[in-house]
Amino acid sequence: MSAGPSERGRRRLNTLAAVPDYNLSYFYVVVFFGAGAIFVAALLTVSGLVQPKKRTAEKARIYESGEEPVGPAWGRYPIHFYVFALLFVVFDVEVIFLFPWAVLFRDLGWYGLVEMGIFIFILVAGLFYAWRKEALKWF
Amino acid sequence: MTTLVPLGAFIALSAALFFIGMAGVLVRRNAIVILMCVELMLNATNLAFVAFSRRLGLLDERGSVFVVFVFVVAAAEVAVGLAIVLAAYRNRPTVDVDEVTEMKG
Amino acid sequence: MVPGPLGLDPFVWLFLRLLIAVVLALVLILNGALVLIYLERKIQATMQDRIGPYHVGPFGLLQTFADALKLIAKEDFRAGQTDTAFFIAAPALVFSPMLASFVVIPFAPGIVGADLNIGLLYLATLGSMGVLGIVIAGWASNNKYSLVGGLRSAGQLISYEVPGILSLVTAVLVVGSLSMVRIAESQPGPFTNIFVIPLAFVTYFIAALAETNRTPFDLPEAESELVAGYLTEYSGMRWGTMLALTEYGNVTIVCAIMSTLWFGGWQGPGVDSGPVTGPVLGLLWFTLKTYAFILVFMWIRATLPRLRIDQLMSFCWKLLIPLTLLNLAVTATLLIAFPETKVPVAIANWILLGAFVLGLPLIQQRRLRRIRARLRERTIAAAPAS
Amino acid sequence: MSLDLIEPILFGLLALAIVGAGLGVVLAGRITTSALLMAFTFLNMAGMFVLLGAETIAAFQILIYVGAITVLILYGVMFTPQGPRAYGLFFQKQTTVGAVIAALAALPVMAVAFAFRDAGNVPPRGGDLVPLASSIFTDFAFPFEAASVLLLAAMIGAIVLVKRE
Repeated sequence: MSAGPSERGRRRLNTLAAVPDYNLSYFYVVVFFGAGAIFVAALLTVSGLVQPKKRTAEKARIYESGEEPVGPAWGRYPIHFYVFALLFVVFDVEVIFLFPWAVLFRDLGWYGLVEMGIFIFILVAGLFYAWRKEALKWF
Repeated sequence: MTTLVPLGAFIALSAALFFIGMAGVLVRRNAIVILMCVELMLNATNLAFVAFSRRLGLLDERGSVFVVFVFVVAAAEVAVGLAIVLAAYRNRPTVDVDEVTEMKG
Repeated sequence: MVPGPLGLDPFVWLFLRLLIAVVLALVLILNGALVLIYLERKIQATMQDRIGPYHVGPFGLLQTFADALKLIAKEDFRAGQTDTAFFIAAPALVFSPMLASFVVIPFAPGIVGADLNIGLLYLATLGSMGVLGIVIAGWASNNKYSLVGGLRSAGQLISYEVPGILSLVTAVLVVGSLSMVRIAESQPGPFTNIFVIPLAFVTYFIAALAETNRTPFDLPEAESELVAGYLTEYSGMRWGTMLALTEYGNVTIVCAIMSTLWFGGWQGPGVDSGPVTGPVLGLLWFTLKTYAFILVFMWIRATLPRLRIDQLMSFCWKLLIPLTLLNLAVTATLLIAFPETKVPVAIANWILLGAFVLGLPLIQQRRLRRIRARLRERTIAAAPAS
Repeated sequence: MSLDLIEPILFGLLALAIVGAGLGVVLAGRITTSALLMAFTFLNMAGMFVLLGAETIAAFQILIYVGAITVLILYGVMFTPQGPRAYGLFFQKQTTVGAVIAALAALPVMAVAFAFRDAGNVPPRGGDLVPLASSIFTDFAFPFEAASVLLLAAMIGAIVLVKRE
């Protein structure tokens, strides 16, 4: 990643001036995040100024297709949903190793390939175990 | 050239967050909040690792490598910790660590 | 610091450029939503032999504009038993990551918000943040439909994130960089990545359909079974932000990623022609490629029925993830074995793609036969009792 | 006018957000508020990593902590609903003792923390992906493989716990 942009790319950088600096790049990211929140807030405020406000008891009730809601929704739910979240976390952790490896794998060569192969094989064994235990079933 | 934040400030912030997390673990009785506080403590150590790795100039990127392994441990810890909480909750619908006493001898 | 054009002071140019970038991104999203919703309705109508919107403006062109005005003027009430902080935070939580994704998209040569070193990783990261907003929206509503919708949605989004990211990693293997600008620059000729790794493209396409809640993966908001899933309690402009703006924004982003990674982004004839015509042509190619994918998304919506939740999950975990992992392993091995040429990778990938496309009906047939056999056994076992 | 002070200002804002949200996690009465504030702390911590020049670590932080662990914890919150309870019941009997111990331990550490000085040669910002990768896959190859075994153990353990009838 240390090599500079190509000759063609460098010429373009001079024409329209991409952000050159590390700090400034992330400053952009932060500003975009803030702008998103501010935009949503502004849109809702404008909407709030022009909309009618007639609150009735009916409107304040939870909508469940016309039925009377029975109790809060925050009840007990079957926990096999949890297995998928769990598997996802494990594969997400795999991803944080995959990205650095993918950038450098030409230099690491067969050595890196075997390392990553073993790593993925062990995780796939876990996936296979979950499959055998019927944990991948969504009822 | 921009002014740099001194290393000490990062370490102090890391320590502050670590002790906030520790206080949470000692003070709260909801098992899930305790797990959250453990995550805060792990995150505080991550900040210290990255700060030392970037600013001390002794360890090049190795401090950051350690952080990656801390991520692995944190993910595994939360996965198993929550599974234990859920399994205990199934026996008795509570997440209060004072009330879960079945493991006592 | 780089001096700005027309001899502007660098410091002023810095903030001016940032302001322009933010405003452009917002205009793009708003405009995109207006145009895309109109296109979607017209295309659906054409495919279903209807006329679609035609009252407001010529060819009904102003219909979505009128709809937007209506949404703004509509009361967005909040039911009494909702979780206040979560309910208000959710729209911003899904909108902000989507907006921030536009920072790294290279629209044309030299036109990019900020060329981050880790551009693609950054996009994957922001994609994973969107889940949080949806789970929180589902939870905050205190509505059974919303909660089930939120849970399902979280299950679907996090599951399909895995094959999506694995396909992206496969593309990174071929390109060797995470910077979006570098990825676009690395595919100058007519032989773009689509010819090298078509299977990764297909798997990413499927995952992208699921990530953006598009048919056939639109279970989280399945109108006919879950009312509107996690959106049930949202009304007025809150609903408009969460669904219309964010969904079409996300569709635009995944289509932009696809055209950059596999079709060379702004690359096309004439992008080298000059300092002004080059970027303009680049922007044109990029827009054409991106909109082509969006049209395919709409075509799919008009064609395919919705999947069931268990089919959705088992398709992801039992087929898509093993397949992407296999593709990743094969691609990496061949790239190391033949570092000079990409031809073996391309051959292997086309073979795998053929196997996937031809094998899918076979697997489906076997599954159906097994299920039917099981059902027959059950009816035979139950017959004597009746 | 220039951008000289932007780093200290950003550090101050992020530090304030981290400490505030961290305290919020500990003190909030509603568990959902705690979870949201925890995600907020993680997000700000990612900003802190960016400030230190470790952009890859920051991205991983959001990917793992905000995208995965927070979702997992929200699942945990959803599956263990609690009846309405008094705020005080959320705290243990030894609350004061715990708080005092934490505060006493914190004071000397905080005092020592400021003694650390920079080594002078600050590495360039960003671009830490390649050095990170070369460290993991050469010097730390064994811990890397051990990590996969740890993940496998976690996966199997959690599935057994959850699937138990």
